[in-house]
Amino acid sequence: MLIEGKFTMKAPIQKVWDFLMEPGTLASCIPGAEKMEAVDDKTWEGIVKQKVGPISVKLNFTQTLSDVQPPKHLKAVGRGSAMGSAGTFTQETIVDLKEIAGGEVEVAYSSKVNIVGRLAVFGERIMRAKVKKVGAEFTGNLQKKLESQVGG
Amino acid sequence: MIKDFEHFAPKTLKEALALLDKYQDDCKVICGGQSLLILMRQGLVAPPYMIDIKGISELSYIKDEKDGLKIGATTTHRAIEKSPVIKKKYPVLAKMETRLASIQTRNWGTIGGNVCHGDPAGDPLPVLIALGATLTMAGSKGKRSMPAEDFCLDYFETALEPVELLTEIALPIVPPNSGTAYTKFNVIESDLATVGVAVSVTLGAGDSCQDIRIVLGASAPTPMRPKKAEAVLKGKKITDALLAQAGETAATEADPISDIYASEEYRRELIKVLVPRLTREAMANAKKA
Amino acid sequence: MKKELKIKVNGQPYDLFVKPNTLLSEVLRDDLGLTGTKRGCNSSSCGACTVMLNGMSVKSCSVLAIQANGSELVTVEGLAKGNKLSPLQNAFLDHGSYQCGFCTPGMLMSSKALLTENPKPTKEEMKEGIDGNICRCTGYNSIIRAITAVVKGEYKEAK
Amino acid sequence: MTTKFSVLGQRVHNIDGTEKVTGSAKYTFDVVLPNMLYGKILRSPHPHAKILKIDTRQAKKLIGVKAVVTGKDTLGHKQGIWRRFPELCDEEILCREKVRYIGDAVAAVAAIDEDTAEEALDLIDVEYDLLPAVFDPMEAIKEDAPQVHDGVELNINITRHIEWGDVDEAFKKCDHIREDQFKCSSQAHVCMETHDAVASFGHNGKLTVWTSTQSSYYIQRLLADMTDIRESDIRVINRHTGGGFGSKFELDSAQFCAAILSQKLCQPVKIVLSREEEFTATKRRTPMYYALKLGAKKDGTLLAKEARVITEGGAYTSMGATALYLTGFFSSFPYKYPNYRYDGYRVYTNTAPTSAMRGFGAPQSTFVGESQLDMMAEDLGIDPIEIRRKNGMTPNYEVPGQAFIQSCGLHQCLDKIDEHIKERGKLPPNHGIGVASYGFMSGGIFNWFNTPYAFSAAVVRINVDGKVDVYTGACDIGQGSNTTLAMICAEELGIKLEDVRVFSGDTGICPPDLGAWGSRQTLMSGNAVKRAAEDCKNQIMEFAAAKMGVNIVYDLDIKDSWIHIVARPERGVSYYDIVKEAIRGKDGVAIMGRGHYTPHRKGMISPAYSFGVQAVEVAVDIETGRYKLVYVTTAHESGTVINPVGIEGQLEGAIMMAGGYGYCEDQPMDDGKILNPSIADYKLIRSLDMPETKILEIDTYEPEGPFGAKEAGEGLTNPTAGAIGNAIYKAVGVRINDLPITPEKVFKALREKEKKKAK
Repeated sequence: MLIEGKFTMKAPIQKVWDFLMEPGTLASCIPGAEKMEAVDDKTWEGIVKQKVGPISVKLNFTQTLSDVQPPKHLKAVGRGSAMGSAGTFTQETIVDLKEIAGGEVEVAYSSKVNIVGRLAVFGERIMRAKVKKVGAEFTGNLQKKLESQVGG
Repeated sequence: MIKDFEHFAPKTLKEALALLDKYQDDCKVICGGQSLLILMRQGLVAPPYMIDIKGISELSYIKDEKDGLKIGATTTHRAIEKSPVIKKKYPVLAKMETRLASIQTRNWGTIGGNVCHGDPAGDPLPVLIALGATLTMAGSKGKRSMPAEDFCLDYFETALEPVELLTEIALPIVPPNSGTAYTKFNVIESDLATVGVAVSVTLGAGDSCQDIRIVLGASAPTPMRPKKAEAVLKGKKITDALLAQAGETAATEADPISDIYASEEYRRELIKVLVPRLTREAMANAKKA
Repeated sequence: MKKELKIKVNGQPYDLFVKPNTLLSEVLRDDLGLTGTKRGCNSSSCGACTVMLNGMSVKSCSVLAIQANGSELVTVEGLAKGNKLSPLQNAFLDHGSYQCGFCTPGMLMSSKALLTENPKPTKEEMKEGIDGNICRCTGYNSIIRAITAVVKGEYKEAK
Repeated sequence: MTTKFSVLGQRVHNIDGTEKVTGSAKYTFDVVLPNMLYGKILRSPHPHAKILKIDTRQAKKLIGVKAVVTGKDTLGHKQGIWRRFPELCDEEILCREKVRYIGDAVAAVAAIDEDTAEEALDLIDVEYDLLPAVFDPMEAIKEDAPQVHDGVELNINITRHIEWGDVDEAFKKCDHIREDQFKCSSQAHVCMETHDAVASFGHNGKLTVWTSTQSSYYIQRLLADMTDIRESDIRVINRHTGGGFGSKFELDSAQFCAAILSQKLCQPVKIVLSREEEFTATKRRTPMYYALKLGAKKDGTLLAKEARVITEGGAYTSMGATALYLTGFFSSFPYKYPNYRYDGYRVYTNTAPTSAMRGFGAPQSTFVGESQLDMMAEDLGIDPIEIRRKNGMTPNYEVPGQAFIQSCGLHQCLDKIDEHIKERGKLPPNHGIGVASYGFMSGGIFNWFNTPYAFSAAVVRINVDGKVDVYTGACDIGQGSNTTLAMICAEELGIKLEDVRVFSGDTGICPPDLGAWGSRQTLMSGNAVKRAAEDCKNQIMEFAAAKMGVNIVYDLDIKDSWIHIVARPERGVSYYDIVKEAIRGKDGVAIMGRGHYTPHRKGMISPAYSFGVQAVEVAVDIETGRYKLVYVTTAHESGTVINPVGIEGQLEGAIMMAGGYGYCEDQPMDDGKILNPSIADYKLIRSLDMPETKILEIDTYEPEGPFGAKEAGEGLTNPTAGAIGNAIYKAVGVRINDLPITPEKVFKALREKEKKKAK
């Protein structure tokens, strides 16, 4: 399933880019992310905790930057497997930056998420609803983070 | 495969609350278990302790009291569906129950369990909210009550604390000249709602809309009241144009998802159709009342 | 830890010990050998496991066995009286209301529960009565015809 | 209806009925053997990946686990049901190097109980190297698409071409040509009993497998291929089977894994697939992209048709090769096209393999063909029934180079449906009746399996008390074939149905039979049983003639267990008395008859075809697009009716299944993952959704069939989706070309129509 969003912020594009490239910026925006640690300059690992009603999931999560075209485009591929084998989940995130009028940058974001295993069987309906929300939170976190660190 | 757990079957509310206090997050409350067991069989929920409240008879009742109707949380769906007093005074509730899952599920599943599951596509909550229900929760430190519409916080998340139990659903007396209607749109008759709509209307002089509650199910992370849509109709003489406007407004207020059953767009379109349709039905019921 | 489970099944009392995570359908099938009760899904959707518990139909795959403690159960094996089939069973035979037969025990139990509760159901009520049960073979209408025949009194209860 | 029969055409109880209504019928699901273990299968969560390493050590350490096997423990053979063509045998079942869809099996565990086996699955560590995957056949045929199988160009698994006449020339002569595109969805069989098997391999080297199957013989042979155990050392037993619908005649993971686990342990192993596995890791109906070109004269005479099809094959060939052929052939059905061309391509994708499902490609071709025919009729201003009358097949018609149709009651069916629609009179607003014609085969004349045996064979034995035992390899999967075969035997011998017992689907005691697929058993197994019974009857008659001392010019017959002179029915002897004496006279040997049937010189497809026309009435809520199936009337001919209760059941059941195909059943996917692998999420028609049904049986006689009978099983699944589409069009004027026709699609089409109108 695909989650898309975009927002604009007032900041120089290079500054936004640099911040995005800092290890862990993206990963730490993932809702429920804990203990994100850089493995190298392109890869970081951590634990993601998620809860949907009565279900709590703890995922071992790895994210790798796979396509970097400064200062406009980046692609990160993430992979999580649930502790207790409830399922695995893959995520592919693309962030595109575009300068627009008035010194603003448009941050367009799309993330493709795929869940397999028992988690997925639980219900397309619930997981999709959850993913939509997590996606929105991610965008929100990213925007907040960028604005507080780079914006203004 | 259901993981092993320790099972407690308290006979009284007090015993149950003591167990909840003791085990807190490590336990899960089961009553009919019609939703919970599905998750447990998938291994997605695996509590070490289960507090089984099915046998707490003090929580299973339907009482017709001076200030309205009281339904105990462990009352089965089927008991509500067949209750003469509910059929007479809150026919919409009985009718809603006849379309909830299957008879087998309604025989064993309970209204409290359904409400606490917090499924935004569940049938009872939209109707309860439309009827102005109040939910009472008990913990070892006492009781508290809240309007049913405040109960759900998010997808499958409710205001119920881990140490609390839902004990009672109270329905106020239906004001005169009032009517309620509920329907769900689905592709297979007995299925979960693709979109559910409940509407309660109180008619004033000249059949104007004195008061209205619209509740949408499966249209947002929780059952929701599109209050702007209600405002379109409240205090007005209802016309087709106003109803259409209310439908449009409700559709923009809703926050539905796209899934394999329906796209977000289609869900909004259904809301546009069903809100006017159900308001008309509720008005017709009010006139009959 | 196993817990005591006292149930009466088809009139026979049993005193068992079961793990709390055991489902009622598992006790019936595995402990008591009453394999007429089937399992067709894992999501309370198909109704093949339907049995009667204290006179009402439940999906035995969605009831913890210990929750049935103290209850009286009837399974498909309990419908016939000795060598005499029940009216519903005879009607199912006459109307071809089964094909592969895997859903049939559940269908019979839902039908039985319906008629126990409401001996004169309308056609719509009959349809509702078996709506919790999936049959992939018959298309349901022959089952409705069988129930109708029983309701009309075409079959007598065996003495 | 003819009354010359004493048993055929009677409303009887199925011979296994009492077992089924009392819960005593034992399915594989119910089989428990001493010392039995339970197996579970680990499946790939990835649509396409190399298996780098499988670590089973932790799983093996778990208390209660007895064995863990992976592809390395197999002989590494690839199997497939198209055994004549080794390149089409492409499925290992337990993958050794590569997984090709989400659900491909990689390991199996045997343990003391199901929970332990399942726990062990979590302890198996599989290291995968993910490969790019392709899910849509239209993508898979592109030059740079990922390769599902090495060396298969453009992922094209099979191509099929059928042609007669001069299609291009004929299109030039047409007054009107339509070109339309359609998309047919997938569908799950949803047998109530999931795939299961209990395999028991003994120290004596013999393997016995109880399994829910449509063809015990196929499973026996395929297991022999995969394990190198001699065919006759494998006994496959199918007693009661909880539905098949096309899903249960190929070797499946439950059978194979149970067999190799048992082989390893010399203990019985039972594997029951979960409902999720059933949805994701067994076969399913073939989704198809269809492009149709149809040309006609002004008067509605159809001159030429061209069909081009690309099917989503999924990861393996399975029975999809047959589905590709049959959809092409049945795309010409049931009309007399003088010029016809079909090109079909089955394309490998990284999705669950697609294969046979009731109707076998014909529900797809009937949906697209009948939809387009209605559009053509409208273009030409001709009534839909009329255009079908004008072009419909008639008895003794030859489909050029393909098939010879003997009996055919299509025109009577059209008349009946025409009458019926007129009787329904004026419909309420937003109601509409749509029609669709169809035909189907009575068993296939294909031997891609490469069996050296007759397609059907039977042995009939008459015991001293006059009771008759029928031994047949046919499989009763719920369709009632054992009852049908018993009725045929009883009719032939002139005895009571109660005097016949049937032993079926057990390769240890029954002669081979290809099994229950392609609607073949009534005609093929029926002919075999009839001939075996005839063999017995001749032996009895010889003895009776001698005993009665009748003039040799007199004919004898048996009716109601009374052996008599045909011209003087009152002169005769009791069947029971003669049997007793005959056995004594044969030195104590029971009377045995043998019969077999293999079609010869019957064209390329089938020895006989059934026909019908269906009318579906829908009621549409134009505000939401939600519609209800109100009434389904089917005029149907299947030759002599053997078991009328059975035909009703087949027909009504087909409406549940085919109505579901038209209305709501679908398997949406996301990157190769089926999104609704549970009955909660996979929508099925239930009793409240089921329309009223009516059957108008048309009398025909099929010379090739036993007592004139032909198929009445799968063909009934063909018309409904097309008739629903046509009914929606009649009701509200919108046409949906992709299945299923969901309310949302109808809603969107209605909006489009409004917009166009506004302009």
